[in-house]
Amino acid sequence: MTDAPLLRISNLAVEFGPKKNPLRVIEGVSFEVPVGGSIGLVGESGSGKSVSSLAAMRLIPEQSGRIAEGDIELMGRDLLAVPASEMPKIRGSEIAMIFQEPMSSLNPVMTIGDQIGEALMLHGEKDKKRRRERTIEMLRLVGIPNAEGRIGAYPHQFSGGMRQRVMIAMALSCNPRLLIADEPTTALDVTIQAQVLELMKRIRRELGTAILMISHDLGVIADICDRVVVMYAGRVVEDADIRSILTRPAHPYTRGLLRSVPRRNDTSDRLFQIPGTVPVAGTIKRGCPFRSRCELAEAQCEREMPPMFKFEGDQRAACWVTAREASAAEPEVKV
Amino acid sequence: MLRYILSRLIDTVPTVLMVLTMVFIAMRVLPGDPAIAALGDLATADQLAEFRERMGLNEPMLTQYLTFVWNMLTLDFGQSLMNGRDVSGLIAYNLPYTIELTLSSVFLGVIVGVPFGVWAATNPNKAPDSAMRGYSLIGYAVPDFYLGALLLITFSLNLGWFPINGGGDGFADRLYHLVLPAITLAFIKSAFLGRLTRTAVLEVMGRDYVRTARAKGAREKRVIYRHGLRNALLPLTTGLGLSTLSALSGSVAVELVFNRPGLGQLLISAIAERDYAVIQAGITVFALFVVAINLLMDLAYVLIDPRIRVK
Amino acid sequence: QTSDTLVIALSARGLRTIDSAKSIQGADEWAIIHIFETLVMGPEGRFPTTVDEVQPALATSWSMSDDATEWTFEIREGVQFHKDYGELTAEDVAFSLGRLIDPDILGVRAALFQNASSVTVEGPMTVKITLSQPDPLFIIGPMLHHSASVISKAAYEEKGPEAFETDPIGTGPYQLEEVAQDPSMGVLLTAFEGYWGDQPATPNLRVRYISDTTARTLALLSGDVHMIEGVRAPGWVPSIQQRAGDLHFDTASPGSFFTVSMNMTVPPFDDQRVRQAVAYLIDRDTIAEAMAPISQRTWGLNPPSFPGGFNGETIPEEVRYDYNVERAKELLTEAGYPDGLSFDAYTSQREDYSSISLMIQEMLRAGGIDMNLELKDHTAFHADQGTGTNTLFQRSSAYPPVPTLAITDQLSVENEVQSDGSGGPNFSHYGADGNGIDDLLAEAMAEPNLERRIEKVQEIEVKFLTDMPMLPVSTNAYLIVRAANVDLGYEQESGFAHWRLDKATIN
Amino acid sequence: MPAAEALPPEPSTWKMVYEALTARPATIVACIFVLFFIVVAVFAPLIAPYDPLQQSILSVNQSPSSEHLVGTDQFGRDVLSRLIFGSRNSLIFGFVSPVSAAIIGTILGVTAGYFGGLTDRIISRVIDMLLAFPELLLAILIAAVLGGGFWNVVAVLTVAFTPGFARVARASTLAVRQEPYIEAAVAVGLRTPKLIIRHVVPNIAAPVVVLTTLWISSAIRLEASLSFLGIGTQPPQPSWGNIIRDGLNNLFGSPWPIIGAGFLITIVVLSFNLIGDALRDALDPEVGR
Amino acid sequence: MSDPILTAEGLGKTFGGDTGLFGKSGEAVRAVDDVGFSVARAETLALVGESGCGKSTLGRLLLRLIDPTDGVIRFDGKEITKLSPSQMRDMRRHLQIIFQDPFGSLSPRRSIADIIAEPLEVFGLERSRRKRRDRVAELLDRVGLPSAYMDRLPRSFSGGQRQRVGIARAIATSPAFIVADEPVSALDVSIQAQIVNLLQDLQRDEGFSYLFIAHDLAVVRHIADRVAVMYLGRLVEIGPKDAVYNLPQHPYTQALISAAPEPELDGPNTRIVLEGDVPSPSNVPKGCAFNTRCPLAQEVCRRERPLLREVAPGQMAACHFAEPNPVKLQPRGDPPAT
Ligand SMILES: Nc1ncnc2c1ncn2[C@@H]1O[C@H](COP(=O)(O)OP(=O)(O)OP(=O)(O)O)[C@@H](O)[C@H]1O
Ligand SMILES: Nc1ncnc2c1ncn2[C@@H]1O[C@H](COP(=O)(O)OP(=O)(O)OP(=O)(O)O)[C@@H](O)[C@H]1O
Ligand SMILES: [Mg+2]
Ligand SMILES: [Mg+2]
Repeated sequence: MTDAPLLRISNLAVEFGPKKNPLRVIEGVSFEVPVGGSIGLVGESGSGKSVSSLAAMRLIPEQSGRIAEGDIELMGRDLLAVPASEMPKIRGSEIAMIFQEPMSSLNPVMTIGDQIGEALMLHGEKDKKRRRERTIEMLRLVGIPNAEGRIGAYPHQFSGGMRQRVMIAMALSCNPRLLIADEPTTALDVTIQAQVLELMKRIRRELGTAILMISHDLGVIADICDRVVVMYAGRVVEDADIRSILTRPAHPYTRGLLRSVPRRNDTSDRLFQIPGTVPVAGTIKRGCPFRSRCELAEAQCEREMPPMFKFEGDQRAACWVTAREASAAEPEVKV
Repeated sequence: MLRYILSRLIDTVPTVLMVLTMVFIAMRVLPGDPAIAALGDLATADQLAEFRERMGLNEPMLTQYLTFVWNMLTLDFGQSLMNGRDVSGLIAYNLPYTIELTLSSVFLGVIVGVPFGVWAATNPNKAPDSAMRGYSLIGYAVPDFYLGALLLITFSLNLGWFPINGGGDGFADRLYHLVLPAITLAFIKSAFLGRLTRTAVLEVMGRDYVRTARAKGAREKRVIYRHGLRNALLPLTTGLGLSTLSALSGSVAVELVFNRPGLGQLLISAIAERDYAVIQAGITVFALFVVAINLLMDLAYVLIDPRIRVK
Repeated sequence: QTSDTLVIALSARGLRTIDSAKSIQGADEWAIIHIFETLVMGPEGRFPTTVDEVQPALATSWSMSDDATEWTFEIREGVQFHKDYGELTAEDVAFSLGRLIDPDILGVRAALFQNASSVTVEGPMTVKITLSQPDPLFIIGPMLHHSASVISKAAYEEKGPEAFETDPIGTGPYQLEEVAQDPSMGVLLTAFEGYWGDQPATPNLRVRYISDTTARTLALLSGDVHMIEGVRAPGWVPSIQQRAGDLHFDTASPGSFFTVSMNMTVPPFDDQRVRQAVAYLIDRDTIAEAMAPISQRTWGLNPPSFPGGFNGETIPEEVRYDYNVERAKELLTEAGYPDGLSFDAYTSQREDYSSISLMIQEMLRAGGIDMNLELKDHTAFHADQGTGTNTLFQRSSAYPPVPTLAITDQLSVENEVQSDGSGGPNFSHYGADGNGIDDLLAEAMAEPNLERRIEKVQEIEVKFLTDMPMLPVSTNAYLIVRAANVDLGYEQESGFAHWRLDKATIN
Repeated sequence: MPAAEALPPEPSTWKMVYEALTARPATIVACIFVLFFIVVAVFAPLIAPYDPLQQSILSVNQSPSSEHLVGTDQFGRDVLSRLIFGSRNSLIFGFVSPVSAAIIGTILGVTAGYFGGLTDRIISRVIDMLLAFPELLLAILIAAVLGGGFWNVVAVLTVAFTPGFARVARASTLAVRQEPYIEAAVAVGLRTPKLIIRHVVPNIAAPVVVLTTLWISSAIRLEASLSFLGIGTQPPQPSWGNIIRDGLNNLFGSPWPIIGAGFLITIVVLSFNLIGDALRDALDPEVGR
Repeated sequence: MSDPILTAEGLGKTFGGDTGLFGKSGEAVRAVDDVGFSVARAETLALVGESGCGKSTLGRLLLRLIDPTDGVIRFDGKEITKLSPSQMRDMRRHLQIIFQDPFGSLSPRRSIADIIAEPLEVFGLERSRRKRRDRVAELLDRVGLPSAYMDRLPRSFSGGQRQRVGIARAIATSPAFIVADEPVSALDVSIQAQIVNLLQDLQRDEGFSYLFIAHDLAVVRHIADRVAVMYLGRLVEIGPKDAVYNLPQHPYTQALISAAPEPELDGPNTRIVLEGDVPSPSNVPKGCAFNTRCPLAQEVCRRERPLLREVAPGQMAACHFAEPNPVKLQPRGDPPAT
């Protein structure tokens, strides 16, 4: 198992709602994060990006949802077989996560120092002084000025960008192998976003932490990631290295997405637009979820969900039409 | 923070003044002549006049008002019109009974209600939650005086386990006399606090920072108590304040049912007898009590919520 | 409870005053009669029916002048006041009685002692009371009343009138030990060692005030107290008997006279026919039956057991007012109310008042009269009624067997109710138009011969019953429920709404 | 775009309410109870076997029998009939005070919340002060001034409830006022009164309605408390509170009035609470108590 | 710029800071400070800047949804800052706004027909109900929604569809000037283009002028004729789109433009990363507001507030060091990860 990926998600399905009449919000989701790699997860709002990543942490809210199908492996270890009481050991130390909302993701009644210290304590650092030192070190690392002076501060005394950096410091404090970042910059301004993105890149470079970056912004992904997984309505529709995605996207949705973003050298009068509206994840029971908005849609798209065809290189996409055109290979496993 | 506390303290000044003004107006509008109420229907006109003179009921309203406010603020409540006893003494005697009833019932309510609520919140839609729901629904529905009467009949009268009435003397005896009345109110308080805890904890448990705590690797117990309950404290403090206030007003009927001494008993008697001096003192003390509880709650927020503390 | 303290709980919210002359609430009198004594007393457990039955107390002997206007008392020697306030002298007696007739000092009991014009010290141990009109029954009337108690002049002057109200000094078998802060704990009395008579059988006596009926009842049943003031409401006695069969029920009959007065100055009661209709509609037999066993119906103001009181046989036909709805409706029609009428009234929350008023309300309804009734606290009720604001007034009041007393109190013009509250309990304003019984009353009062006086009284009764300013309804015996293990030491039959407990023992 | 059919059917408010009320068996039972009590209260004279005031001195304190299903009280009045008529007082009370308070409170709250400034400060100050007082204490105080009696107490509780509604209405208005659609309406040139009626009131209605339901049960309980304290409904008119009060005084005569009235209060309050909870879940998950 | 439809001069707005009844005073926030510009007919002026810099406040000021603390606004030559409330109400026919939040800006309990008809009703444009409905149908058609939807409540619509309703309401009275306050930033990427296109189509057909507020620089570049950049309540740069994008004068503009990630493979190399956070608008730094974060800041920047001045034709910047060939900030981004 030497070259096993750090995280492998295969054929994952998550349901919400009553067991009798569940809503499958993601289905057949498969992707891998290699050791030290950097994977981007893009897609429209509600396409299942967060749910997929929460599933990897086994943090799907128990009351309303559950993992219905699929496997999640962390370094070859079957995460779904780990008893629930063992998960806390893995969370934070093996996989850490930062969330979209820097404003609400920190506990408002605990000091910054305590919150980072807690993570350290939970993963074995019992010595108070060393915890403090490490906390300061982490805050320095993420570029909080006057770190010593600010460990006693409360989250509300920090700006959004600083809070997001605190979140990152907390997530990194136990040297996780994998950092899941769920839209870490969406709530931030452009100039602050730039700071955070730079920080993430540095961390990956210096600490070798693998990153699973979730965003709806292809620009952000392009900046950070080696590889991109594109989701649409609860399914993975394309999975390829960043270069392929940007230069020759295989799925019509990915293509549309790229074209509808105004570019620097774009001189056309009108933007390219994908017609129609985004379906709610899980409501499309049959066929390709993108077909109603797809220029290329055919009869087959109505009937059958396309499998992930293997395209040139390491590129995979779920489209009958483009696969045929590119004479892409049939997938090894049919979904 | 000091500034906040100070400004909150200053804030109570107009409130207290307004309360006193309301009490004063109410007292002067009260139908019935205090003099007759005090002296009985056999008093002569001269005696009545003499009485009014003595009580300052003949003074101009403004003078009466100023005297009133001053007296209330200096806790000089005058003499009972009924038996000439010092009202301050009456209050001083009765107040501890009401306080011990209120506080012990809130205390019982907290130690039963809060864990129950947490238990329900951490098992939503399961048996503990249903039990909480049933408990709180009944707790909300049973009138305190009715529950008190049932307990009294069952445990004091029929089983003879608890005293029938009075407030008791000495620590142990007072505690003994307190059991049933406190349980009566505590049942209702615990239902309220339990439900509130459940809602607050459930709400907090859905917050992003709780997810963060889990993502950090905190175990469920830690998540619930360190992150969940700690943040639910703010709504809980409000609830605690409300339930202290409602225990205070519930104490009126309960004091009556259990025939305990107390502010409620004193006030209701005074209202019935139109003992002006006692009514205005009783209401003022009740009102100050209410203002004080509200103030305490606000100050508690400061301790609990750093967002207020630092500002 | 230990057996050295006898506890009695009465229906009141708390102590008002223990000054014998200032008492305005019956419950306080239980303490008063044990702390203080009067010059003479009735036979044990009942009112005296004749002057001969009157017993010596602080006076050892007395005499009446022939014209019944002068009463001379010889005071007992060697009687000690409580708490070292010295020996009783004629001075103390004269002072005590003197303040009753001096409006400058007191004046509260003016009505009862109106007739007394002076009190004089005739010798170190002799006191003389002079009356303005002859009263052969003076010693079984005012002199038996607790307000005629003797207090220590020295103590009163030393403490001042106000302090004396909660720190009284008398000569009785018990002295005041403490007034508890908690009104429901009332007052504690302890045996007075220097008492001239027999020492009390039980060393301590506590008089508690528990106004809530349930609480009081429960206190008795749980053994917290030995005696409670009973509830004068329908069904109460049988129901409590069911709960505890071995309780004793001590009553003082006839007890309180329950009357309803109608304000003759305002419609609809300004019409005699309406008032008579009300009288016909009130079924007094049913009320008495409902209130059994403590209630007796009355025909006139004086109950049958009083000298001159009418009974079912002796009451003249025209003023019998037997229950008769038809007759009432006729009268109402004649008065111009063929479809009935309605009026507002209020009553006291106290059970005897509210029960009887509710029954009356129900009975009037049968005749088409709607009485909208509001219930008030007992004290407030008295205060309000004392200003004449009710329409159908009720009064429940005990009188000694002196036939003119109740009449003077409730029907004479001088006791006409006043809007400032300074008047008396003549709520109907009877006689204010000059057409009352005042002349007849004056004649009766001037009549030294007892039998002729009684004839006059009966004449008065017939006259007012015809005019119907007020309907005597019933007498309701004062009721004390006593635990099985408490022995009173004598039989209680009649008297005021309080009796001595110094012979009572707890077994 | 053939999307017209693609839209899910519009869920109407009534339908949501209906679904909320029929979601749980307990709520259905509660609705049935409430309907039952409303029917009983409305048709009390037809349903009650006896006149509730009719005394029968010769048959007092009877135990339940075929003639008197819940027995008689110390005046021989039929307890069942008194309970039936008592439901009238409880329900009239339960509805009148909260509904009047809701109307007055909403007007005050919306005014304060929408206009802000000095108006808001004055109204809020008074609201805060009244709010500081538990309803029962306030009611006792005002009842002491006005004297007791049914309508006085209705007025008292209306005053006592109003600040609660005003606060909720004010808070909701403040929230709604921040909503862009209000600004949109201003931008469109709508005049203020119309704007408030069209855009503010409908959007604060849900919490107010939910609060009203919840207050109904409180009102019923408070009426009972006040009548128990002797300040509410005056005898001989029956109310569940004074039936218990009289019943306690006559405890050894017959326990049935206490048992009956206490049971009914509990059931009715419970039912209204269940309905209020269900409505809250359906209409306005935000409002808490 | 010969015929501006709307001009603002010295516009300023201060929130709070007033003394209360009990002597409490809030913190004063200078949300907009001394802003002046004009918008020509059928022109789109885009306004960019960081969150909280006062973009929305400025937009609202222009429509007098809030009253300015100081400054003058002229619409079509008329000084609208002087109008009485009722005159202003009439004026609103010509001045409309589209909001960022497609969920919040539609009254949740009114059908979309009612929502769109409201301005028609207020200005008495279509008196009869029938006619109004016809006009609503027309407008819905115009914004690309089937008129069959018109009796539905907003909640049945997706964000993009709601935004179309908002646009229909704004154009119902055929206004001359529309403030579009971040109209696409709440929408999904694949929907944004639809709305941007719709706005452009409408402008072409009806000749509206837009003040287009946005933080997405890519969208701005696509839609704007001219761009204005705001920082802490002040305009720091304004000029023709191409000039501003290609040769930004103000260091802040430079940083902003370089920092916006684009889905390009070479993107990150040129990024300028600024230090620190945006200061609070209640505590604006002295001198040049940007001096705390500016890599070029000198003593003068901390002392003196730079005024907006023309640096290149039609392009103005508020920087002491702005010149036709501005000092270029050096990218300080890290090399791309491998
Ligand atoms: N707790 C939940 N209960 C029910 N449905 C849920 C829950 N969490 C997520 N969903 C549904 O799952 C689907 C996917 O949601 P998810 O949060 O993963 O989307 P996303 O791609 O992260 O979107 P965004 O970009 O808005 O964050 C959505 O339709 C959402 O409504
Ligand atoms: N009504 C108000 N009262 C007090 N301060 C306000 C008010 N409205 C806005 N502000 C303040 O004015 C400043 C500018 O706000 P504005 O909403 O105009 O910013 P913005 O540039 O539109 O931001 P965003 O990009 O987040 O929409 C902010 O600091 C804000 O807090
Ligand atoms: Mg997400
Ligand atoms: Mg904005």
